[in-house]
Amino acid sequence: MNSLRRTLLGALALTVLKPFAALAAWNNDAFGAKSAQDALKGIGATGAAPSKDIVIEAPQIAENGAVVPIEITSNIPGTTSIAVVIEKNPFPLAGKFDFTQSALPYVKLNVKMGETSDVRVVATAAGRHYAATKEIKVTIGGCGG
Amino acid sequence: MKRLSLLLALAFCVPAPAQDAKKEIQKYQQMIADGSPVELFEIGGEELWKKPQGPKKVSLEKCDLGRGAGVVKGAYARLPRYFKDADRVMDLESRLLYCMSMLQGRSAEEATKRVFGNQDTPSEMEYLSAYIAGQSRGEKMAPGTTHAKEKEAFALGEKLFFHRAGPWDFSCASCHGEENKRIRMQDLPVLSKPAAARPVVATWPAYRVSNSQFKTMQWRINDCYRQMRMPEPVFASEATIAVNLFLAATGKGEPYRGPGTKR
Amino acid sequence: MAGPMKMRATLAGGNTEVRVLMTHPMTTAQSGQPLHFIQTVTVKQNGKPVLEAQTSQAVSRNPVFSFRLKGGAKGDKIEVSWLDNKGESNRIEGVVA
Amino acid sequence: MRAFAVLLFVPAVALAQDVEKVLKRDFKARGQATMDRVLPDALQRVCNETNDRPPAELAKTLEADQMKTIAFPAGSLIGSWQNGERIAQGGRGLTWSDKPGGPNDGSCYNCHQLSPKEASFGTLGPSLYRFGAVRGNGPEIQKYVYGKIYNAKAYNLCSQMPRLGYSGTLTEAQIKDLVGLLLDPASPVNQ
Repeated sequence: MNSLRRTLLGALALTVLKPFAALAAWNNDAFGAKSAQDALKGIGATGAAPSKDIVIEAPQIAENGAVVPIEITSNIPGTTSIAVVIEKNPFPLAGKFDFTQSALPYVKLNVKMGETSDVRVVATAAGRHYAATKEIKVTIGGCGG
Repeated sequence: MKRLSLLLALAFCVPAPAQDAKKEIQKYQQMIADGSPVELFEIGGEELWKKPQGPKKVSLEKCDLGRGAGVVKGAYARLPRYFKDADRVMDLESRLLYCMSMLQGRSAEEATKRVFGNQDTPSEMEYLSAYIAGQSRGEKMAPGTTHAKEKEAFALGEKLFFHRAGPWDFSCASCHGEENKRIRMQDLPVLSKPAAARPVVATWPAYRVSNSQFKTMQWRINDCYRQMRMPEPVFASEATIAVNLFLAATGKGEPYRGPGTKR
Repeated sequence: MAGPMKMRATLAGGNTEVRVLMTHPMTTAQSGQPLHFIQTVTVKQNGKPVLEAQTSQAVSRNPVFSFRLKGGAKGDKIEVSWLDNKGESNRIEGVVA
Repeated sequence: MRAFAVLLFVPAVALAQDVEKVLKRDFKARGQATMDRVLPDALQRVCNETNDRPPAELAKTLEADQMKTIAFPAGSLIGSWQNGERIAQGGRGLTWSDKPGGPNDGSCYNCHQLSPKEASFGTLGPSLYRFGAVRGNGPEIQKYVYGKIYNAKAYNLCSQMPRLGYSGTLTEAQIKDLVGLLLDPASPVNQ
């Protein structure tokens, strides 16, 4: 029960130093949500303020939706969590990354996108939420390669 | 007349964003290469290389890929080439079949039963290609071009490359014959020209993200013929090796940086 | 049995860059195949969990992740493990080079 | 083992000229892609032998032969551009992995720009964006577009464009729908 998430809700900055006590249960509600809004509600990250300090490095055009590389850096001090939401996917929440103080708020991953969509990244720092968005176009391919 | 052609130019010219699109697609390709799972296939291939198989229950570790029995390092970069023991030109896949027969005692029928795998179960050829090609990283591509049979294979490959047939009248050059063309968004390298062939031969075999599968050069040629609406080329047949050698020799000199990652 | 994993941990700019590859089908509900995907990924530095991810079926097949850990030194022990929706798991350990 | 030996001791081709012999030996029928496909017809043979640059006289004669293969339907050739857009998008037909008997598509976007809404288009063929807006949609241009799609070789002997009607890829109704896509003023191509 001593999860990072709960500690953060209390905004007790010092306790962030503590490592994860146990693997938090997979967030069924958030990952099962069918809209970006519900997904963000599921992880308790609604009402995020737009921020230029979240850097989303991704191609504007993906040649194939099966693999869309995304690299995310949060330059917001004290970032403890980054959530990746693909608005038009059937289940928008793609991942949520929780960092202790020993990890940098950075992740690079490959995601699937069913169609052209905004990708929204929500970073959490000291209990407050910040968001940045990038549109990625998914194109139809020829036979090439 | 002048006005009409100007009008046509305006109507048909490629809009400026196309340049940006090209840059973004290059960025996509760079990023998928950086985040490629291709090494997982190399691990799987090394395991198969060392696994005793066939009636003789031996591994392929004594297989001579052209640089001596058991030498894997740099071997892929020197293929296809002429092999004296078999008295023919071989690419990686045909040479592996030869070793499977000679060393492991396996029949061609059994060894070629499942040469193209799928997402869930890649084929033995795919794993082995990943491992062996990966051992040529940084080595300059230098396929055989001097032996008489290598020259013959090159000439045949070139002929095949330009040969139009089938219900759609296609040759390889129908798609890969003109500069700065693309199918959908995919750039089409003019594979008969060194500048375009070099980066291609230096990055096959490859992991394809569109179907999350590792694919060999034999597969690449096979699938082109499928899309040309032709009958199926026999795996590791002389025709396929000839096309492969034609491409490899045209693109020689580039340091190998595969196995690649493609759309 | 889960397929191979591969990990590389290197020092870059004073921090530790961890790149990890996982063999996994990551099938989606839409694919017609049984839903099968990694749900959690944990990174440990010298035995201490430092990063925890929850993931969905939207992560591509054969996942590749890069993470960055603050500081670090050659020889640090890095461990990455995953657990999927069927209870299957795998882990890989290595040292910072 | 025996099969393998056969594979090994095939004599090397002395001259590359017998490409056809090699194709017959090294290819095999699969699905609807039968072996008769490796044999070039008269037109392909000429294009192969002349590197797609046939002598003008010969080209004219053979183009006229190809023109005779086109049966132009009577009346308006403008079908449904909505259907045409779907046919232009799709790429099914005639490969060994396609279902024999179709339905097939035109693979148009592989090589041509058409509707401005589709950003993923090929450039092997010319852009056809605003094709009808520039040329109108009278009977002559309808006939040209229909014929060109049915058998491109009737207009340019060694064109790289497949003979989509002649090869049995597209039906008469489908080609009309593609004519609609190109010429109907309401088609997105002409916006």
